[in-house]
Amino acid sequence: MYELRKVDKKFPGVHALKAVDFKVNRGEIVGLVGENGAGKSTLMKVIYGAYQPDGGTITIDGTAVRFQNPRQAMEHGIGMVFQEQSLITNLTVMENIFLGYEAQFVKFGVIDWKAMAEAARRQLAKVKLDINPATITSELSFAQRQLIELAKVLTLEERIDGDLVILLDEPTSVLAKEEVELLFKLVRELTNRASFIFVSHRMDEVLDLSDRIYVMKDGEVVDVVDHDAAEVDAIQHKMVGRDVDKEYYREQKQQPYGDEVLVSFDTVSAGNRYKDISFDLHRGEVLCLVGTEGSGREAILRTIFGLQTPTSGQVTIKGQPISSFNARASVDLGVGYVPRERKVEGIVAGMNVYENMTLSQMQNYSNAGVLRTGEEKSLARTWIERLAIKTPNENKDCGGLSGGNQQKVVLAKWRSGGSDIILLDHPTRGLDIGAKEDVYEMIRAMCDDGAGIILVADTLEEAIGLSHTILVVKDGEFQKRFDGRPGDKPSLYDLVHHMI
Amino acid sequence: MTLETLKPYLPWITLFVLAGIVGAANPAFFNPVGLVALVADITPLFIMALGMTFAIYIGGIDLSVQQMANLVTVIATVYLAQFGIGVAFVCVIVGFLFGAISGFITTRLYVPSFVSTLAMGFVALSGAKFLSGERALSMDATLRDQSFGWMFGNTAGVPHELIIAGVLLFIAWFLQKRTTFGRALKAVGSGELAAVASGLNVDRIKILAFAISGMFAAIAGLMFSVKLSGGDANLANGFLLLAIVAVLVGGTPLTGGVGGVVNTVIGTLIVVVIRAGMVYLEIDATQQQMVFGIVLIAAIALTIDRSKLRGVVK
Amino acid sequence: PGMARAAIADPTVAWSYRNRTNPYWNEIVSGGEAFVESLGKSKDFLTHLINEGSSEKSLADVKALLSKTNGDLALAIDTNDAPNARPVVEACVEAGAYVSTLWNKTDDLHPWDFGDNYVSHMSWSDEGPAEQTARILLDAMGGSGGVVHLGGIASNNPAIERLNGLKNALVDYPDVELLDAQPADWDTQKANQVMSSFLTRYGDEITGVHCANDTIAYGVLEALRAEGIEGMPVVSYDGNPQAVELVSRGEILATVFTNPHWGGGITASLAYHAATGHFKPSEEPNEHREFYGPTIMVTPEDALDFKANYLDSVPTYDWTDFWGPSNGPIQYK
Amino acid sequence: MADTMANATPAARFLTRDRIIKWAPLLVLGVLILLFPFFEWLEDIRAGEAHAYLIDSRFFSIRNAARIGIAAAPALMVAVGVTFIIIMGSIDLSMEGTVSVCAVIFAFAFLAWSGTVLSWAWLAIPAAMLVGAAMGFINGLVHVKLKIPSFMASLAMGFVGTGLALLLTGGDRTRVEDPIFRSLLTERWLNFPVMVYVAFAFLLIAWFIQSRTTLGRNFYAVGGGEELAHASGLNVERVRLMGFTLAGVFFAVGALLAVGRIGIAETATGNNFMFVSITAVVVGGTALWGGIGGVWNTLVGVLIVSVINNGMVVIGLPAYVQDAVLGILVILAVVLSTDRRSVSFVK
Ligand SMILES: Nc1ncnc2c1ncn2[C@@H]1O[C@H](COP(=O)(O)OP(=O)(O)OP(=O)(O)O)[C@@H](O)[C@H]1O
Ligand SMILES: Nc1ncnc2c1ncn2[C@@H]1O[C@H](COP(=O)(O)OP(=O)(O)OP(=O)(O)O)[C@@H](O)[C@H]1O
Ligand SMILES: [Mg+2]
Ligand SMILES: [Mg+2]
Repeated sequence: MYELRKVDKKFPGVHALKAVDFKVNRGEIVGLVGENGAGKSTLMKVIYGAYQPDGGTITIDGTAVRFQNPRQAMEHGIGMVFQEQSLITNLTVMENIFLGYEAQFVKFGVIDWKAMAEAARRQLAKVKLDINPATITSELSFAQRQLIELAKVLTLEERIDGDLVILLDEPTSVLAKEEVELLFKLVRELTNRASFIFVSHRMDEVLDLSDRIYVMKDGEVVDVVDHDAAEVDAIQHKMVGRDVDKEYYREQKQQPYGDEVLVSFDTVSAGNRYKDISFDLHRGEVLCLVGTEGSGREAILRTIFGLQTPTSGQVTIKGQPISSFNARASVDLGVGYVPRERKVEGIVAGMNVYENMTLSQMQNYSNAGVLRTGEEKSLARTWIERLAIKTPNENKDCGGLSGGNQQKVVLAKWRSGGSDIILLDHPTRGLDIGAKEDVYEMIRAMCDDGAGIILVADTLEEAIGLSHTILVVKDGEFQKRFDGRPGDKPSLYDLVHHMI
Repeated sequence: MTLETLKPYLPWITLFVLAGIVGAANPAFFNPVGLVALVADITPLFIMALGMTFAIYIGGIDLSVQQMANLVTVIATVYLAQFGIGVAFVCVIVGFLFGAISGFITTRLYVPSFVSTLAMGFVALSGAKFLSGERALSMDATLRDQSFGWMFGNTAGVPHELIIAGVLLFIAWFLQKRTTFGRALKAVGSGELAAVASGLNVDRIKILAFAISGMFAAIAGLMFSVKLSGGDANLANGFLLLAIVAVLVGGTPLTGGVGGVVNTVIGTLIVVVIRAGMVYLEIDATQQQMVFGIVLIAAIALTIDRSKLRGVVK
Repeated sequence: PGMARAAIADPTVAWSYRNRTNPYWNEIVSGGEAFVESLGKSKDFLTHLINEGSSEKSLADVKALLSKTNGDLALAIDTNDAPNARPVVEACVEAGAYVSTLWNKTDDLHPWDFGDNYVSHMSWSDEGPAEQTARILLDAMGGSGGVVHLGGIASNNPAIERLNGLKNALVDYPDVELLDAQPADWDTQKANQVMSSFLTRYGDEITGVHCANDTIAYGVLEALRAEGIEGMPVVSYDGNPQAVELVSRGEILATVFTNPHWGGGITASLAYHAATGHFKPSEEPNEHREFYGPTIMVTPEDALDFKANYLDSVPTYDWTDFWGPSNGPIQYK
Repeated sequence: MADTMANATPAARFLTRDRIIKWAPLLVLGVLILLFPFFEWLEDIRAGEAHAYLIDSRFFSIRNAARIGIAAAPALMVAVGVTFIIIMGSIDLSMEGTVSVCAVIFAFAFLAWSGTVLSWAWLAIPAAMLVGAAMGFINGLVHVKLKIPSFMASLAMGFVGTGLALLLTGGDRTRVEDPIFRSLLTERWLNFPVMVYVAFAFLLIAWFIQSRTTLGRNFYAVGGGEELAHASGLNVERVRLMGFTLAGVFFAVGALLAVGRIGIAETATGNNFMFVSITAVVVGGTALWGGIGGVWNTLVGVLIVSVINNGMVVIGLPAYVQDAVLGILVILAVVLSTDRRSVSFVK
């Protein structure tokens, strides 16, 4: 019913979609996979009317359409749940759900809040969320917000008579396991009313949910496979263009760690973020913090990086007791931080690749504050090659790189500066398997070089596979410590048991 | 040649188009001596705009510059006899400190620079009123010439004001383009959170940016005071909006991270041309302000590179 | 540059002033226009430079005009701020143009130090007239009570002089207390607010108000009206038509007319006639180059006569009678 | 940035941080209202006069409250107008021009149509509001259609407005003497002049728009996340245009009250409204980055600024320190009413 033919989209310097053919049938769940920068999000935005294609046709039930903006797409039954958080946090839940469509509740120019709340409750019931519709959105968890986004899109059900197409761009990346299951259950239930396009880097989820899977690479659709014929390896091969290592987490490369303690926490607490946390991080060790969202892991990372001052306890970095917490001092001690919000905290959009790479250690590329730009550039070229960063050259604006390549730039920033205490917050979030493999490879390489790594992993499997040591935290309190020698790793169940 | 490739040159094109219009209507405009004088005269405003560029480049704004300059005209006049040329040093330090305080209030107390600098401007104004005894003061002519006569001479036909402007421009440009500080400024302007997460001391950088803005405002005030040979608490009035306009028209948007001091050169020249155009084209007195506003809209519509205004236009 | 031309056949005539939003400056400009019309030219012949309260713009516009006219210029100017007068004069002298200044200049700047090109400076001694209005006020108060003063922009010379006038008068009225003096920046709305704050602070102690000019008085009157206070003695300065109207109704007890129409015309005329060689400034005595303008006290008794003579029908002046109505040489303290 | 936002569940305690921050501007106002009488008290004690605190205060009196009300009413209207714009995360600097144009056109029309409210001349009032709307609309068009940041667009439109007013008046001032119109100032109900009630009525209208209409809520949506709002199908351009238009209407009301207060319409009527109104909005706790605050905050902000201005004269502070005191108090007020936890950085 919904069909794209030979759709093309170009950005300055990037051919993001090349003659893409794409089709969604009634009640179908279509999976969409591809490497970072393959063009998935762009394709979704074209469908959703946020971008206008440069060429090709879009038809709904045989009639050609062309959307100037998202609202027109909505009027044709197309709704989108975004990759990024897309609720407006200063509004209430109900206002978010009906944003742009308040007219139905307006009587004599006045909004009937009761009616809106009532209607919002009905929508929330669809996603099995029992919260007050008048709650301010910023007070909710990310998972709740994701479900509200779905509830919001589902208002199309009432508004549109015909069929719906709902786009889900990486909706699961912030969800916990049960929440993902709930989401999938909902999606399946809704197929009597709507078709779905599902984008995710989690291959198991895509295989689980989709009836058909499109594989994209470099702006082209390289394969379409049916659910029954789908095989992880084959798909990954198509996506990446090569075989993916079976040893996903590089366990055989895991070496025992050394004796030297890099970071030591002695019963450290930070307000209501975390309490009485103690651990030692050694050279060559990957220490993984495991917990549910909001359990305090990120705050621990930010403490080591100097962005969060603890309220009690002693933090020691490389034998030096830390008394004043600031990022500069931590960086000088060799701490590097790869934050979760890559686009806003990881890279500086608007600055080019080499400027981003040297940002944390400009003193090494300057004399008395005057930069030696030539050196910066050659350093950048080395690392672009070493990490296979996809960029035309070192002068390209980092904001224009795809997620995976941005992440590589961030890692290069710390590695090139010789940082040996690396804090990784969800380093593989939103990355495709190809890019993930690169990150895992780099983690191992850094350990071999004698770095210590504290990891907040994207998935539990990742945590188990990569780490020497696992600390489980719950509500900011230490729960349990696991040693993860290769071949003798804790099971998923062990961890989850302590997490919740 | 596409619009894309033209974009970086739009401010220049706007400048030449405007100058062309004025010159076409009245060729006397292109008289080189007149042009040099015209540009030399704008030096204090230009220097102030140059400083303001730093505040805007990090995404802030400095509304205290005019009062800062007012204060400095008074300081310079009152203390010229006592310190001689050393008064310049006093002025610059005062400007730097005031700017730093604004920066401190902005970064550490979380008061938007729009408000903190406005408020610090009031403080400077009070200082100027107090110090001047609320009167217009004048400098002793011989003392002035002894200490600062060099500011307004002429070497090989080039007014010294222009040389001073050029030197300050070079310093500002060098700071912005070639130093770690300039790089840090850009990082703060384009993505403050990422700068923090890269271990930059963002607060210090921002405070410095405001301090530099204050310092340049002080230099502007000092030059103006010497030029007018006096000082009072209102002497530099009229500078503020023009300095902001000069920065923005040059193509440094309020969102920061884009543009820079060279853009401010163009912006200031555009402002000069528009203003001189009023005189050359004999715009009626009652219409001048309106014409200024309309031409300003046209100029800014031409110069700003909308693709670089990341995200939404607010 | 540097040498004065003997004569300029047909100089551009320009007036440079603060802005058009103030009735005082409108009067000044009307005089300038009347003068160019007396030359048989149209009003538009007069070039207007508006500085909007910015010395910087004032100077920049003058320079632009000098460059445009190549120095063939007769300029009448109020430089906005006293320190600005020197660079303006120096620029004109260097370009060979002729300039006459009004109101603002520093005490060390004199026309006779610049040969012919700095033609003249006219100012008003406001201290005396302001003292006179103050005496009228203090008498109306019965020689006792409390008076408040609302001033102009603090560093402005006339603002300072007008307050001094009040202080001089107070010496003879020991029973009157100067309760407070605050600047109201020549602004009606600001005056309104300052006055109502005064009413809070001093309440009934205020028995008279001394205003630095008419626009301030309007704000004061409205503040009094808001409180339903009637008959409070108020005096002002400038003699704007509306103020004269109020004087005739007794709402203001006195204002001082400085004849801005004549001042505006004669300043332009001096510069023009010097430029065309009609007279040679350097041959004139000093009191013809620095002099006070005329002042006329307007009180309820003579307000209607005054209005008929000066406002309803503007007298036709002989613009070559440069010094007739003037008021003697400028005195420096 | 999401991570730095507070996502703690609201505590059950009464004095939560959020509450304190929310009410901080009012607290500041309260402190100021008690502070100025303190100085009066000090002064009288020093002079050896008996002075019962508050009771004998001239500042803390109904009459002075009315004076502050008169001073605040026009500024409040202008500030309310710009509040909507600031909630959207934009800024409007065109108020001085718009106020002048509206005041002048009102006066011209009013006098041309016989000059008393008891005739067709009352139409000059809606006419002025229409003019305000038109000015705001054009301002919005320049901003939205030419994609010029609002700071710049409105600054330039402010020049155009002031210039237009000047062109219309040629620099002259027009008196509006009609006693019925002037009863805005002269007529008092319960000690307060009518203009205070008019301003309050318009404040209620603004509150109604802010909380009960789609447009008002959409301002918050645009301020909270313009791109997200757009992706949700909101016609952001339209909301912006309407916002600037609405602001224009409130500027016009401010102009009417300003004329009502001094009985004069002139090019200078709009002077000084820009910094006063924006300072007031910020002091009241509406964030310059948008999405937070509202018209009640603005009321408190305007009152804070007016109380400071009035109080400084009342306690007899020398003129030359008044600017500095205002500046410092403004900084203090903003410091107290900013939720530092909710912002990751400020520029
Ligand atoms: N607005 C834009 N301007 C310029 N280039 C863009 C823009 N949006 C996307 N691109 C480029 O288009 C290509 C496709 O990007 P897209 O976001 O569609 O990838 P994706 O498959 O969604 O990647 P990811 O898995 O990282 O989300 C990338 O090279 C990206 O850099
Ligand atoms: N800015 C803040 N102010 C106050 N409390 C906060 C703030 N940010 C987070 N918190 C609270 O602190 C605790 C720890 O949060 P944190 O974000 O560090 O968890 P996390 O384990 O890193 O979660 P994630 O799985 O998202 O990485 C949570 O209870 C959270 O609600
Ligand atoms: Mg994507
Ligand atoms: Mg977190």
